[in-house]
Amino acid sequence: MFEVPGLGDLNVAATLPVTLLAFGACLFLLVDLFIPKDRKYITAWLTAAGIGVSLVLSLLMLTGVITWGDGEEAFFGLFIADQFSQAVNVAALLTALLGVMVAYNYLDKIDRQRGEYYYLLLFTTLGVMFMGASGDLVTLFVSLELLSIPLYILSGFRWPHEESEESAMKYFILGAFASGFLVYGIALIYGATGTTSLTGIWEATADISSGETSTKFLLLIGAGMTLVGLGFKVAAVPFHMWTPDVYQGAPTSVVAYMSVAAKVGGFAALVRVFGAGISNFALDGDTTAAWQDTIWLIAAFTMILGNFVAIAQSELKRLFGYSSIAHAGYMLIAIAAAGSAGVTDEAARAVAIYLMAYAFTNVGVFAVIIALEKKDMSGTSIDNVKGLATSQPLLAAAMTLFMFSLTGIPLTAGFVGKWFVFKSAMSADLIPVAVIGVLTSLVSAFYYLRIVWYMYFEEGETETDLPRPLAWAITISAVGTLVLGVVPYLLSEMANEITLAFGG
Amino acid sequence: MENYFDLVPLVVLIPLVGMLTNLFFGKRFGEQGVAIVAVGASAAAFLIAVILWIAQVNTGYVPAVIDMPVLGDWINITSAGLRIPWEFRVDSLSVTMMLVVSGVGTLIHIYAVGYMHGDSRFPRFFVYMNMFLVFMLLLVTGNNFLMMFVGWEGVGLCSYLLIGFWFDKPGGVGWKNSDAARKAFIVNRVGDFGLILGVLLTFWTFRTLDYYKPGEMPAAAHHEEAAYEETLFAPDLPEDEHHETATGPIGVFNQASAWLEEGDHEVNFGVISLSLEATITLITLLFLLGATGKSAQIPLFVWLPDAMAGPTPVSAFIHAATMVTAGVYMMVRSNVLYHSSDLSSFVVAMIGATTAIVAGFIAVGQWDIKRVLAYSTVSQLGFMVAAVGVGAYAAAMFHLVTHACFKALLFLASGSVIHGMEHGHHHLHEHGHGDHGHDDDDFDPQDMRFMGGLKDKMPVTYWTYIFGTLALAGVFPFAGFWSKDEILLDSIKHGVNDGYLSGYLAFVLLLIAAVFTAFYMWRQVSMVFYGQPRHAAAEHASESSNLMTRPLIVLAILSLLIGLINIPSGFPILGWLLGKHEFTSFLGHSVTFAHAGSFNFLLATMAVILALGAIYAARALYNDKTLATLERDPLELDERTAEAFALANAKLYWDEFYFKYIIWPYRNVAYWLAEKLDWEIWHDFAHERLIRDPFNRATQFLAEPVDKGFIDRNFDRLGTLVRRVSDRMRVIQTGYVRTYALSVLFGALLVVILILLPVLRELLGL
Amino acid sequence: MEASEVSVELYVLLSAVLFIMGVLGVLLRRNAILVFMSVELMLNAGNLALAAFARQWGNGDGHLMVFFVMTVAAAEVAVGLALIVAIFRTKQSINIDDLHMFKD
Amino acid sequence: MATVVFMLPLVGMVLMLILARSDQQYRWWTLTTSIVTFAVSLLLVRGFDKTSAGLQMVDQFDWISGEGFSIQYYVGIDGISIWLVMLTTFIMPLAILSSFKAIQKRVKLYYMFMLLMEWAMLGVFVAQDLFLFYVFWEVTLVPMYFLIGIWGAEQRIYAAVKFFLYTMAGSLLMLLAILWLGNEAGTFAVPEILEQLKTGDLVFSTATGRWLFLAFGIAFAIKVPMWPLHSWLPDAHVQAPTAGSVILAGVLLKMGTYGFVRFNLPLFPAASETFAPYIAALAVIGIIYGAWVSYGQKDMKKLVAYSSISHLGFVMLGIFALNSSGIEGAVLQMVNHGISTGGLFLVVGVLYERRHTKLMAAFGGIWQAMPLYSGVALVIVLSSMGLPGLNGFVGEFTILLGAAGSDAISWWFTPLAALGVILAAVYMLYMFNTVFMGELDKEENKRLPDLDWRELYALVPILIMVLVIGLQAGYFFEFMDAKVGDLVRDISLAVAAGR
Repeated sequence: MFEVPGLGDLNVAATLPVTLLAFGACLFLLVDLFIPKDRKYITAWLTAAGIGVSLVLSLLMLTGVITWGDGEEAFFGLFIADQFSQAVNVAALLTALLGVMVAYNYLDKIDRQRGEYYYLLLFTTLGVMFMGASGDLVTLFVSLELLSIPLYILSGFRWPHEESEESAMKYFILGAFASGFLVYGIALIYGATGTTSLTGIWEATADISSGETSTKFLLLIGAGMTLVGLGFKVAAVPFHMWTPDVYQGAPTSVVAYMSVAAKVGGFAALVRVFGAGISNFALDGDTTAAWQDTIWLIAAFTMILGNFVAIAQSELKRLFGYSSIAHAGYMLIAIAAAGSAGVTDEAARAVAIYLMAYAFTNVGVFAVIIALEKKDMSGTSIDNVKGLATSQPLLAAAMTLFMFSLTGIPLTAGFVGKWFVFKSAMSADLIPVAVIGVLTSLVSAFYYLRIVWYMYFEEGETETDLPRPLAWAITISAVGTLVLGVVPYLLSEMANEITLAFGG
Repeated sequence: MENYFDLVPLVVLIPLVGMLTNLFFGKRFGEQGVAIVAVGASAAAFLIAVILWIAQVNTGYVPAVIDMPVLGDWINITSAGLRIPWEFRVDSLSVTMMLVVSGVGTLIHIYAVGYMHGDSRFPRFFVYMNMFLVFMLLLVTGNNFLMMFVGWEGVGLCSYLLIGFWFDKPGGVGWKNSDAARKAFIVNRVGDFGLILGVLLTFWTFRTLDYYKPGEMPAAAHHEEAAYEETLFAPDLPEDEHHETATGPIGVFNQASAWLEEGDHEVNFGVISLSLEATITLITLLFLLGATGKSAQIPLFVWLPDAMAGPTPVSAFIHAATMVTAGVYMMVRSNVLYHSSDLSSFVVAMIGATTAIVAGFIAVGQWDIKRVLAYSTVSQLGFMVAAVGVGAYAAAMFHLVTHACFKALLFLASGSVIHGMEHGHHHLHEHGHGDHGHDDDDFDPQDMRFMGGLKDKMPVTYWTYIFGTLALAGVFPFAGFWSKDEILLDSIKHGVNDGYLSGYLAFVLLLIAAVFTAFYMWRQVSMVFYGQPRHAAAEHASESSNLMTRPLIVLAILSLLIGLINIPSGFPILGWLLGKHEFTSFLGHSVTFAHAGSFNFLLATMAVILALGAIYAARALYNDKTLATLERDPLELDERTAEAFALANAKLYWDEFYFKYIIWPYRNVAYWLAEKLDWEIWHDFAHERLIRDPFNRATQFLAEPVDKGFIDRNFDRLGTLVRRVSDRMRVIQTGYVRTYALSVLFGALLVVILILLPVLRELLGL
Repeated sequence: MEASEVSVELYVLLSAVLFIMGVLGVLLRRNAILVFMSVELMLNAGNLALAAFARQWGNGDGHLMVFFVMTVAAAEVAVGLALIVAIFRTKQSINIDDLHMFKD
Repeated sequence: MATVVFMLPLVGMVLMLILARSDQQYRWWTLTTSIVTFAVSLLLVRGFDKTSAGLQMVDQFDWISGEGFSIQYYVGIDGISIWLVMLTTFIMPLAILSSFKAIQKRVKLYYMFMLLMEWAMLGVFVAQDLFLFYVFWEVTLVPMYFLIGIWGAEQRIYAAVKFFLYTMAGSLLMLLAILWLGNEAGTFAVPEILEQLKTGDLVFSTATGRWLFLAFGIAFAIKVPMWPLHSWLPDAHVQAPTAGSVILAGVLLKMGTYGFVRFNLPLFPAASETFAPYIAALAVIGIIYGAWVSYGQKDMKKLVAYSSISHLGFVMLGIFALNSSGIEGAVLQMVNHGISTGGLFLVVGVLYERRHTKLMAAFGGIWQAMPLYSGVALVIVLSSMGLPGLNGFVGEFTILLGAAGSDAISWWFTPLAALGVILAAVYMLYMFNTVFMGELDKEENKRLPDLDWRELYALVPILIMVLVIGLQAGYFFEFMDAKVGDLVRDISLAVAAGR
């Protein structure tokens, strides 16, 4: 009656990039105990190596060079090893790798060189990867927490520094609060569909579409509350308030990492839940999902608020906090687009591409900020970039590239991302929100260009601290931003393969 | 003989080479070298013109169309059917113009060598002069309207450059010269505006701009138009050849003739369609606007008097003999079109005649020796234009030719006078004869009130001047007599024989204008050459050099004799001796409606008597008066004429009118547009106040009240409210984390409501 | 399956009430520990709903979720308490209203 | 082949960054690169088949494609783009040469941007895929932003930002239209979309066509700039360094007008027909307004900037005459304006380098002090005024001819536009008279040195082209005729079919 499943049944092979890293993380946790305090670079190297191996595996699997495992489901459907999840893996691992690189010297600078940093970072990465692969609301929830809890700790990593602690506390309380909504939302969805499996939900929603009104209520309220939980993670308006505060207070290396990682995880989950799970839940006679309007409205407000408010900022970390809110808005367009029949895959692809582009660009931006930051956490005001082009031409060039990428100027990764997002919006006939999207891109040019102009057109003295790993991280980010922008088919070839196991 | 026609490009290219040579090497050549090149180029062009003329005569006046070597088509848009080649036309009309331009041009070039001697920009002057030849000859030899337009604006450019030649004269004169140059160009552009529109209309009407296609013959005039027996000069071609060409590609004029003969032809261009007659009227009126610009007719004549700021050879060459006649040439060229439009012809006649009389009137009131001549030129051009208006195309061309000779003569002679005066003035300075009590700064070598008694000082100039004056006044047997008489006769015939009102009107106006002409010319002669010198400079004036006087003599002879090329048929003896209507019949091979005038003894006598009477009156008024320097005119002193004189002296306030109602408003509006509307309002206000500031405010609004304030303040209040509801009435400081949480809650509520809306809508059946 | 004595709707209603109480607790309490407890209340409201629905559907998915939520909640509390301790050390206060350094 | 030409500047830039070491080397590298590019682009002209209306020297491969869409690397030239490519390669060496002395700070960066600029502009003109086109369209903003922002005059930052935002504002809407179109067609390659439109595989409603037309049109209209969207232009022109103004006026503005011909007309013929009168009206207003405002200026550069508005009004009028005479005239006039106005900016730059002022009142009688320079300036001024025999006239004449015979727009546009020809003389001669003629009465002007060899080398090619186009426009029209003839026929067929 109760059989112990074999490894083959579990289809572990398909999950190897994730599971290997999970084992690795646990191993490093143990190993770190035996590494003396002044040699934490060993942990850093180990972490990087682990991430690297996993990254290579993910890339190979994404591009189809190796096809391990049997089918796209593992662990009886709890884990989905489709191309989308591989894409999420790549984005997450890239971010983690760059995160480690920007962190090492920064931790020295702030005097917090601890092994925990690295494996906590690994755990959140695992959380992101599991989120992208979750085939069940249970795994989704657990991996969300796996993503969140280490991030709370990392935000407070600079203790006993007040700002760092405060940001950790805020993040934690609000995060837990949002989790409460998520759990309740999951409960309601379960109540409506009778299953926590996303495949099951996907199959069940078709019946609900023509079923009782109360069930529809249940499902939609559940979807709404799930949206709150995930929206909080990706910093969508109106759940964004924590973002600038946390970005400003947390150690910059953490921000560099989490500004991307949390988004990767959050959007992966959104794609799984909305793009796949309840994507075909349309009311009778509608061709679009019942939740589509809500999400595109949120997207619109997110873009508008994020971009406009960023203009008023003069603190770089806050500014990019708002900027990251704005970018969440762009990606939400794609999520909304997923609610139109037949666009799901395209939308998932757009999200994946946007995330990769965003990973390179945004980590790069924060890496530059790290280079500018002084030991006392000052030096991150916008005035500090004045004259950077003369004192550090290459750094300024990289920053310029990132700025253009975030603005969405062609030949940068950011443009490719926006292109695909807007394209999915066009496919879904979401023209108004696409118009808002491009107009707010214009608004965003205001503050991104201001940074360029401060660097190039103004005079000023800037001290920078650019250790080698950080320089490499910036280089990789810049090259990545440029390469993805110039030869987007690298992305798109992969992206063509990106499909969801089900949904649409 | 036909092979000689291939030389026609040279008539343009040789001056071009001359111009380029002097442009690049002029500085190295020195005055003599430059003079040789420039005069040589002009003379060579004249030589070629003569060869072409002879070739025309010997080939039976067959028109030829010659391609420009080297260059391909100028404009060629096959899909629009537009093809504008660089093609030259050799026919009697263009040859006539070539002869006049290069012939008079050569003489003036020679004269100018003397006149410009010692000028610091001697080479540049001759570059411009040769350049003018290039464009003027291009104007008259082109086989399509657009090539004519190249020359048309090109001569305008040269005119601009030459009027402003002394742009650097000190004491404000330089600025004045520059302004005069600019005025000329811009006023001409107004005319060109009409011309170019006319060209556009021509193209869309006839789908070509070529006058005639290669091998095509000008159509013969209609028989009913042949009011006089001697009118018709059909080309000497067999009938069948004529037909053959008519079926091939066909130029503007023959197309027009053919369609007019057909009748009821509609022209469609763009979104409108018009009858052919209306279109032609429109075209010809637009061409007329062009002609009023270039040929200085009302209302655009204002630039010509100012153009006298240029060196005198320029005034003689460009602003009297050649360029200003371009308008007449163009209208004669388009005689087929003008002939078919009664309305246009009427307007042309009236404009010409009015200009003739108005300019004649103004000339009476001028002090400046060159200005008098300038208004005289305007007046004489009015004669030519009026001639076109009454259908006397041959007469117009005839007057053009004779006028070129005697007006060039008069200008050159006046230049000689000015030269003499300046010489005298110099002499005065060098020898310290400054004891005449006149402030030397007031001295103006062109003001006739400083002159007087030059007859003995400058005998050659005096005699040639007299020749010119008599020719201009139309005294038998000088050239002007023949041509002016023909115009007058044709006008009255136009009225009497053909019953056109314009004929009568033009006749009367022109006759009065002729009286004015004789009067102001003798007034000038009196003031300049008779009586006593009114200024020391005049006392010390001396005859000009041979380089200047020889051309005067040649031109004086021409002024006497050139009229003999076109002896009217009714004239006794001479016609029998020299042949009748030689010129008209020559012209008739290319000008379809050229018809010869006859001779009316009564009219001729009347005209001569009137002219002599006017001369007598002027003599009585001015000759014996020994006027002091700057003294007022006798006409001004006489109460009966004072007002009229003042009006003439002020040029009828024409310039003031333009300044007040066109130029100043335009300029002020420009400043207003530039500074107020475009900059302060549109650039600054609209973009800063209406776009940027609200944008910034929106940013601030979203950043402060909405993002921070909405949470911090309103949610605080809301939080307080909630707390009150939950019976905790303490006023407590709220924490930000909790307000953030509140925003999450409200967001959640919002999301839930939003997401439920579709279901609610379904439920409520909306 | 036999009809339940207490209908599922009532359980869900109860859970909703608990959830709202939890939310209000987070909003109104200043003490960090009480805030945590309110969050736990929210999570447990979710658990209650899950259990109730599991009963309605008669499958184990809901129960499974409940277990995971409980576990995760424990982990969260652990981290949260650690943070509170850290903050208490620096600020000598666990009033979350004292956390407002970022205001520009 | 087209790829070779447009990639050369980029290759040159990379080599320069690697190999060049000193400021002098940067200058010569850049100049050499641009001259080589020009030389190679001459091969395009030589190898061009005038009888063909299609694309030539095409390079094409799939770039990004997926289910339901394909983005191609698709470059090629046809009768319209060839002259704009040539204009670009022709103007760039002159602009580079003119900055040898003027640019003394951050030299490497400057020349890097110059080559980047050339590359991007060439990319715009050879791209046949909407995606590719958009990429280069936006990329041109970047170097120009820096050129104005770093090397500009006092108000450079304001001008740079305004330039960037203004032009980006328009192009973003175009991006959406491009996406929409590409999504519907399943491809972004323009020739393929056109084929689909012709065969009826791709159909959109009249209203949609108009919206798309506007989305493209506004982007282009801002770039042109059409009245009343011109407000960024005086700022950018006046603040930019000489070479920047030359490129801006010479090539960048043409991207707008080129866009209309390349995309709006063939893709949305019915909408083009509908909007033609309105656009023509704006164009005519622009002609007169620009000329009028020019006359009210005190600053030479501003005067020339406003004259661009007037001149480009002619181009727009020609395009929306929707007949071959108008369109061919417009294309040629794009080239003409590039040459003449580019030349005018060079001319102004010469004086600015010597006196550091652009106010006309500061000069007078310059002809006496600098005869050679003034002679050159005169020819360029005349060409800008449209003196027959020089290049400007041919364009204006054919445009007016097209407008007069157009079925799409009303007849009275023609005389109003022709009025612009008079007004051009008014403001141009005003400038020429005030600066070059009159008395040389200011002490500081008396010793101005005449043109040196470098400046002469930058100006003489312009004079040559002014004359060559002016006298032999037929040669240039021949290249376009097949293409434009086809285009006009397609438009009328499409309009008749109600597309």
